[in-house]
Amino acid sequence: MAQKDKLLEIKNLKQYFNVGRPNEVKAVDDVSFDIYKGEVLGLVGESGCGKSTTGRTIIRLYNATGGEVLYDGVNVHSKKSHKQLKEFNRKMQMIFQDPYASLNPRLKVADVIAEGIDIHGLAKSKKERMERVYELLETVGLNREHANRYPHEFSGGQRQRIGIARALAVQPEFIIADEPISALDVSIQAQVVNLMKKLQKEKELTYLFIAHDLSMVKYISDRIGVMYFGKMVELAPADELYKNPLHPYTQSLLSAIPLPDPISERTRKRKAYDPASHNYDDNEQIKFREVSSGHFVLCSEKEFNQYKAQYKH
Amino acid sequence: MEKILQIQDLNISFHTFAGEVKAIRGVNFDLYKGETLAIVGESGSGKSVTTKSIMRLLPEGNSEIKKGEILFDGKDLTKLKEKQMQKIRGHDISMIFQDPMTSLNPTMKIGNQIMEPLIKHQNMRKSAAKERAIDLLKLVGIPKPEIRVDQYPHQFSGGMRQRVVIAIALACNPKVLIADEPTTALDVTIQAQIIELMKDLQKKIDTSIIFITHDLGVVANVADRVAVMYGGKIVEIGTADEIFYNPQHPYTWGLISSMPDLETNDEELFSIPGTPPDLLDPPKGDAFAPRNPYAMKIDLEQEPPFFKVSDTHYAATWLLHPDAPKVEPPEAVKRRQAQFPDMKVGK
Amino acid sequence: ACSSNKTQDNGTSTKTAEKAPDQVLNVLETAEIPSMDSALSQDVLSFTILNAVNEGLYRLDPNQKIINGVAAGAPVANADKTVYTIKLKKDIKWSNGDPVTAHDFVYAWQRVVDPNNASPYAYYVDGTIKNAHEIMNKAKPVTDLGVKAIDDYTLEVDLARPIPYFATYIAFPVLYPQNQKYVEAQGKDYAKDAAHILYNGPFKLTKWDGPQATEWTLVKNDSYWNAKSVSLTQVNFNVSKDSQASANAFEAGQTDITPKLADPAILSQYTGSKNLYTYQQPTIFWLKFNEKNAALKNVNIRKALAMSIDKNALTKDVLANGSIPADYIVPKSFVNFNGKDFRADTGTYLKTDKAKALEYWKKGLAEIGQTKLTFSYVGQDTSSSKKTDAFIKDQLEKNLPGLTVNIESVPFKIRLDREDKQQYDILMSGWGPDYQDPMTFMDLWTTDSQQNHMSYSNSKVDDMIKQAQTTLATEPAKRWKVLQDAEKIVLDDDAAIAPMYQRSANLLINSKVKGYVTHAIGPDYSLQWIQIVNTKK
Amino acid sequence: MINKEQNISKDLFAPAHVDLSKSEKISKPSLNFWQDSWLRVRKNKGAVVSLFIMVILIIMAFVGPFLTPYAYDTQNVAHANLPPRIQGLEHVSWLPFNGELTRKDGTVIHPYETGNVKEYYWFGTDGLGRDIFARIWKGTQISLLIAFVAAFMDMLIGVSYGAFSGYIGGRIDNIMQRIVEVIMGIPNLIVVVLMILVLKPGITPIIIAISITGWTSMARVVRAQVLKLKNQEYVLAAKTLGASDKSIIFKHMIPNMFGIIIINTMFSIPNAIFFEAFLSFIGLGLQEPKASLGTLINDGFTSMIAFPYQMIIPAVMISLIMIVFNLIADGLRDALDPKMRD
Amino acid sequence: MAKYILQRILYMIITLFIVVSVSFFLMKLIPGTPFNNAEKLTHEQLAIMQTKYGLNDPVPVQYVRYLVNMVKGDLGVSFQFDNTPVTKLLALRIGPSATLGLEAMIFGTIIGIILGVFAALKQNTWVDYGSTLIAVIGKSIPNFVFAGLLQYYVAVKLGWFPVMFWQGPEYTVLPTIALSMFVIAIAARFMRTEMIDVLGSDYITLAKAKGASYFQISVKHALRNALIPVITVLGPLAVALMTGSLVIEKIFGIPGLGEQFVKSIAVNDYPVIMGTSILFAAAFVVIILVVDILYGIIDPRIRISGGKSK
Ligand SMILES: Nc1ncnc2c1ncn2[C@@H]1O[C@H](COP(=O)(O)OP(=O)(O)OP(=O)(O)O)[C@@H](O)[C@H]1O
Ligand SMILES: Nc1ncnc2c1ncn2[C@@H]1O[C@H](COP(=O)(O)OP(=O)(O)OP(=O)(O)O)[C@@H](O)[C@H]1O
Ligand SMILES: [Mg+2]
Ligand SMILES: [Mg+2]
Repeated sequence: MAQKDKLLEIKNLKQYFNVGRPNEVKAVDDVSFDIYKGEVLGLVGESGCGKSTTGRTIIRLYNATGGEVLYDGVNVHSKKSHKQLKEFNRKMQMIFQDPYASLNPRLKVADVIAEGIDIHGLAKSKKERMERVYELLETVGLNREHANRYPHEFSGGQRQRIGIARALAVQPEFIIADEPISALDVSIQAQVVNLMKKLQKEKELTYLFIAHDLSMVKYISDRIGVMYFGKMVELAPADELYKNPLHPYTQSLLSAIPLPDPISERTRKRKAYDPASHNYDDNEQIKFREVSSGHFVLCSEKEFNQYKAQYKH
Repeated sequence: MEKILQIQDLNISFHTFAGEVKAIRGVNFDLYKGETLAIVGESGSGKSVTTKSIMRLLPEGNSEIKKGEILFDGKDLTKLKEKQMQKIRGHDISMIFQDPMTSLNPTMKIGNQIMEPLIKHQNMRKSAAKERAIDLLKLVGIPKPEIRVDQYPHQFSGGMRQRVVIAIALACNPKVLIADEPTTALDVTIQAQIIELMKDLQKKIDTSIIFITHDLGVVANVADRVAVMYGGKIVEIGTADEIFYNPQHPYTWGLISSMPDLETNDEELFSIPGTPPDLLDPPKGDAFAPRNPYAMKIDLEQEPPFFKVSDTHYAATWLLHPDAPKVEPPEAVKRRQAQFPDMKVGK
Repeated sequence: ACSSNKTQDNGTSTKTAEKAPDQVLNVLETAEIPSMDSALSQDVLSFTILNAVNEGLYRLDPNQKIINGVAAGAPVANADKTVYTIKLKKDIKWSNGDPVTAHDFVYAWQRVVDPNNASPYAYYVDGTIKNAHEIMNKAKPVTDLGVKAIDDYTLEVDLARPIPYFATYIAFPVLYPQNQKYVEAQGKDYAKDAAHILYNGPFKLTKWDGPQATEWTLVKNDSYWNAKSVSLTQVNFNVSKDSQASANAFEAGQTDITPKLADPAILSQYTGSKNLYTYQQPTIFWLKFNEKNAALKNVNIRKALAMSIDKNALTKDVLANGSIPADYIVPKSFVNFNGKDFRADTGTYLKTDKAKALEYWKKGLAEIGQTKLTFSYVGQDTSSSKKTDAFIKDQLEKNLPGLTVNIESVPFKIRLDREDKQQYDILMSGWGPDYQDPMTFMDLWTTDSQQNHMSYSNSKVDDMIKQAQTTLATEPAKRWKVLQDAEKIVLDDDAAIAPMYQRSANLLINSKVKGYVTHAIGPDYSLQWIQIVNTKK
Repeated sequence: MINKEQNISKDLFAPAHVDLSKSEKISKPSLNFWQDSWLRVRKNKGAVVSLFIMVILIIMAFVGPFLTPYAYDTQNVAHANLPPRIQGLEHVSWLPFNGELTRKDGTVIHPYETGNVKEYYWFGTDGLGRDIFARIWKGTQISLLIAFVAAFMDMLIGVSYGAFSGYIGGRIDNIMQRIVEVIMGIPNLIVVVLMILVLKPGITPIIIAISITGWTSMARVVRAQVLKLKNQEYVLAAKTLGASDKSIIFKHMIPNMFGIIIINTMFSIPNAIFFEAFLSFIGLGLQEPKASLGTLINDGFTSMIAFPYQMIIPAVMISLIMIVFNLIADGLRDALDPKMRD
Repeated sequence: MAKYILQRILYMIITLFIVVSVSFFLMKLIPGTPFNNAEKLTHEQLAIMQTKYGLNDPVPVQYVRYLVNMVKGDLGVSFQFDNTPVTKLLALRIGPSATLGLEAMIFGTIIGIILGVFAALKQNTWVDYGSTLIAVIGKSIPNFVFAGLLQYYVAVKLGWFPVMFWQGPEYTVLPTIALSMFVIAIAARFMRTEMIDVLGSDYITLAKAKGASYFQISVKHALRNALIPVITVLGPLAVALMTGSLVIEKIFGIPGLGEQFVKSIAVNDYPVIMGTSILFAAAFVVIILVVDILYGIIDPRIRISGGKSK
């Protein structure tokens, strides 16, 4: 995997809210990772740990407090011309969590989907525009007739697919999917995940897939990053992470995933995570270190050695 | 085992501007003492309505129990006066809701909210109730309960709030506890703790729990028995093992196989196509038929009755009819059925 | 002097009524008393209350005759009637025991003209009392004012020009005496409330918290020289600014006397009631024509406008309050000479005559070469004036084809401002007398009059008024005639203004109240002759 | 629980071959937001009746003055203060249309007979003998005009101000909010009087004055909404697509605030009518012979006891309009409120 | 918290300052003189008087002078009430206005809240429609009509209360009722909407699930949470009420601020206009602060985070 091209490099990204006020939040605190072309990077972690903020900062919905995001080697957050900005908006897209809140209820589905086409002038005529819309609807498994309907007439899964169509409309290379399935019904989740996976293959897309449902993440992702309180604590290939969770938080997280299997559920033991258990000294360097190829853990030198020792190959 | 709650042929409708929503269309089940019954099913399938009707908490204006009875302690709850019902709520039957962020009154101290049912049902003095509230907080694992009782909900984290809600529900040692998606709003680690806590408490006071969730993982963890709902009906009911390892209804199959477990790899996930039925105008026959790849002609004509699979296991699908063709369940289900201890596949 | 400003009698015979034991009266007013400092006072209510609690040299009796106040007798004039000498009563006391002397008048009058005081009524003496004008313009010191105390009880008044109506002129409340020692001792606090005023009149203010007070009480002043003639022991005043509310208070017995009620709808409920008291006031309402407007410069147009309005309907149906049509400037029953009313031997001018009006209109239009005219009409924003204005607009437009009138109802102050700046075509305004002489109505129309405000100018009128003020001042008969002639020119020849109506006042007075007296000048009414009688029988 | 075995024809157990792609079909007719809302409004009987009455009122405001032979400004002082009398209804004693008046002392007078008046004035006449029926509708016309124009201005200024303030946020928002506070802090009577005095008295300054001072609450409401919508995912989505601020505000935010904007407008309409009535009360209203309901009530107020119909009729009319607008507003709120969806 | 309060007070002062300035210049644009007998004054006399009162100076000079005096606590003297200090005038007139406003506010709010709560609890029943009707009527009929009717029928015809004036508690009854109609209407409407909202929330369902009775639910749970929006609208309304209602004061002969303010505008009594505006604006900013503090008292979430609300 290492030989793959880096599409995105996130370096020491920081995103603080309410800076200088008593309610300052370090939503993302010095996070670094790369995303390779064509891969799916899963991002998990407990709610409020900064997953969405990471995604939104990458796509410039927030201005980063610190650090940089390089897309194809170009800093996303540096000042840009209007044109460059548009170009960037075209390459990177986002799918949102809430299928109900992410579609403007006053726009017809056709207009929702075509918004990007209009902004970027991707269709030369009205007819071409509608053709694109129909094509996209069919891509996400809906029919042409749906173009003239309003979002509230659709079920959650259908809406989420409309959201995907909207993102695809500008033919992006990279898509940030911020918990695209957590608001959906179990029976619908699979529809969307299948669709996303299919599209990724067909269109050679790169995903940043944010979720807290680890089984889904594992299913779709090539690599998985685990976040805890604004920091990335572990990053590894998907199977690797499940086989060899090193950071105690990752272990706790994995132990908490409920599985639809009464027998294993009866026997499983949960592991709690206590941040104090690290017992870091003041002078210890807590860094993201590579324990084995492609498997990074946030740890001190001491822990690093320990992790290396217990690493199962 | 002793039946504590019996629901018989429950039919509930809502009157909306668009017409009559037939939300519950003939639900039957029993709840035994000390057991945990999980209800799973599609969003909108009627899980909440069913349980709210037990508590008689359906919106007053537009809901109507058309038919059926809910027997609790020999009384039909649907016929009780509001005053009598108030005595049962929070005392004999209590309830936990999905969202801990909104279930607590933001302007009332935590302590007072816990004390309310104690004062109401057990005629406790204020001071005694407060002590009990502190005990309860301790019981649900909230540190420094003496300080916490006098705080407001916003000073609690989500997990702690849900614990408070549980403390409220358990305050009067209810005979039945209804938990309507009590962990959906929480993340997995906290969810695990809350479930652990509920199980512990159940052991202590031997309540019966109705546990509603979408998450089959959670069901696998908590349930003794499972009821699967679809389109305002129970389509399959059985012990947890029966439902997980020997599901019979195609909808249950869909549910189970659309959830990847950690082994599921590159193969495409099984998914249930289409959208849930419109309860304004429920389809003739089996409501699931339009989304059912195994649908037979009869599914479009006639509602399937319950077929007995085992003493504890029933499913409402024509596939169980002796005349029905044998069908291949999805791969994931077959894998599970292979594990099913008694190997009682199909009929 | 004036005859018909009458004493209220209500038609029932006073003989049979006997005095009630309780002589307390409740009165409503529409406003607070702005000032109780006589030298700085400026409005009718202040004058009314000042007249009740203080006394000047003379006052008007129930028959509107001049009677002695502080003065011991009538003023004695010199040959050319420019210097008057007045003897004062010797036993008049201020409420603090000090005697009222000629110095008190000198002091008070000097305060009126002192430019540092900027008394709002300083203009009253401007040009009449000697040197007043110079003093006001800071050309001479205050002490040069033409009023001297010859001794404690003799006052000498030096006039700039003869004033034929001198006695009534100096009966005006602004010229009441003030005790220098007391006023100066109080400084800024003088007249700030009931406790900071000296009284020498029939009543004393006992409760009055200052100009903003909406309640005040008068009690009989036992040390008044004529206290035995005063029968009321106490008068309670309250302020009510809404006329229907006032009528309600009267109905409920919360008051014995209401303020003036103008609204015909309210009055109509009392037609024939023995409680309704109607009397005519010497106040005239007229339309002013701004001759800066070329069309209005045309006399025929003005005449047409003036004559086209049905004044009878206006007074009878619209105002419906006893007002009468006015075809004149100097009001009826205002002044008389040798027992004859000013109006007795004058004509009526600009009488309503729609046919003639139309004739003038056509002629006028032809002269100015127009067929259509649009005028702005500035009226006031009270409900009764709005109604009047609407009626007049309707009449004008109905009777003079091609005319459009746009009404602008504005608050009083704005109306004055518009008038002052001559930002109007037609303007409705009214005028009440300052002193009891036709001149108070006639000197308005001279070219340099500050009240003209309509660019009206006729040298004949200027000359006649000048004569009446100067050379003829000592020849009353001729002066009288000149004024009557001037009126004819202003109206009949020039139609400079269009008189509309002479106003009547209406108020409700409980039938147990007898002896309510109203005045045309200065105070609105007198309380000192009121008696409360037993009505229950 | 279990059905007894039934005899069912075997061929019913053949696969049905349901077309799964058809399951995506939406059978309900497509309703857009407005149609959907209309359905809801229709459920609210009060609102529907009110809407109906409002339409009638609006029509009558224009047609009404022509239904009587008397123009609203024709004076006939000989016919002043006649009580209402309607052909046919004049003998129905319990209806107040018999041309009789009861005086304060209880005596009943018959002004039509005493004045020998043949005409029928349906709502009576005022102090200048003008037909109140015609004046009422003329007044309704002007009151509605004032209300609508004021509401429109209020909507225009309030919405743009609020949207701008909320969208820009930060310091500018803070300053703009302070400005709103200042405007609310200045007694609006000063502003109104000034407008009326500086401009020529009439409808225009009243409307301007109402517009100047009336929009603040709308601005606050809209701002709050914008703050809320700013973080809505569909707005963020538009941003990631590169949509301009203008299009975000006008395409995504304002349409989603229509409900609230309309409701607020519905509330500001009665406010404007009321304010105009208040101005009439202090003498700053319209210029004669024009009439609004406010001036009519105010004129009638002085005749409240002698000629009660002169106040009651316009008061009933203004109340009717208010009630109608309020009920419509209520209905709309229920119908348009996103919380009430589903 | 202290910093927050300080900041608020600073804002209040700035707001006040701007209001004062704007009002001053606006007021100066109104044509006419402030003198009572302007009708009869000659231009010379007018000049003398204007000089005395400094009205001949350029407006900016007058403005600065006014500000300087204002800071010293001197608001000038009234023209219409001959030389009465404006501060004294306001002090005297605020009494009845504030009393009446407060009474109407309290009475109206209580009645309105009761109506609103009942309407919400019995949604879509005759109780609801009845209370809505009362609210709508209260909002629809101009209060001078109410005042006039009350005065004539209750005071004159029935004689239950004095017709007018301000001489004791019984004199406040009718004006209070007339004035509170609007408050009742507003409070009832907002309360109803808010209550319906709150009653639909999860914590109310939970309270029901605890077995709480309707009364407990509405009083202990719903009322407090529904109060915030009600307070938001009633706050500014309170300012309007307590700074006087022209209509009610005029009809009931009450020596209050409202009537005086309108009059002072009509007669160009500059110092009184300014004084009243300052009072009004000050009351307004203070009420906004009070409302914010009330938010905190009612809702602990706001208390902790220190302000930022609405
Ligand atoms: N605009 C904002 N202003 C202030 N704080 C914010 C803002 N957005 C997010 N936060 C805070 O930043 C932290 C991280 O939020 P974020 O939404 O990124 O979490 P998340 O991992 O996506 O959680 P979830 O799983 O619940 O979506 C949270 O504590 C949140 O409260
Ligand atoms: N107050 C109501 N008015 C109208 N329809 C309602 C109402 N409450 C519920 N329904 C309808 O009843 C049906 C069942 O709803 P219910 O809330 O029981 O679903 P659920 O199974 O609990 O779903 P979820 O998993 O989303 O909570 C749905 O179709 C819903 O639209
Ligand atoms: Mg998130
Ligand atoms: Mg539910």
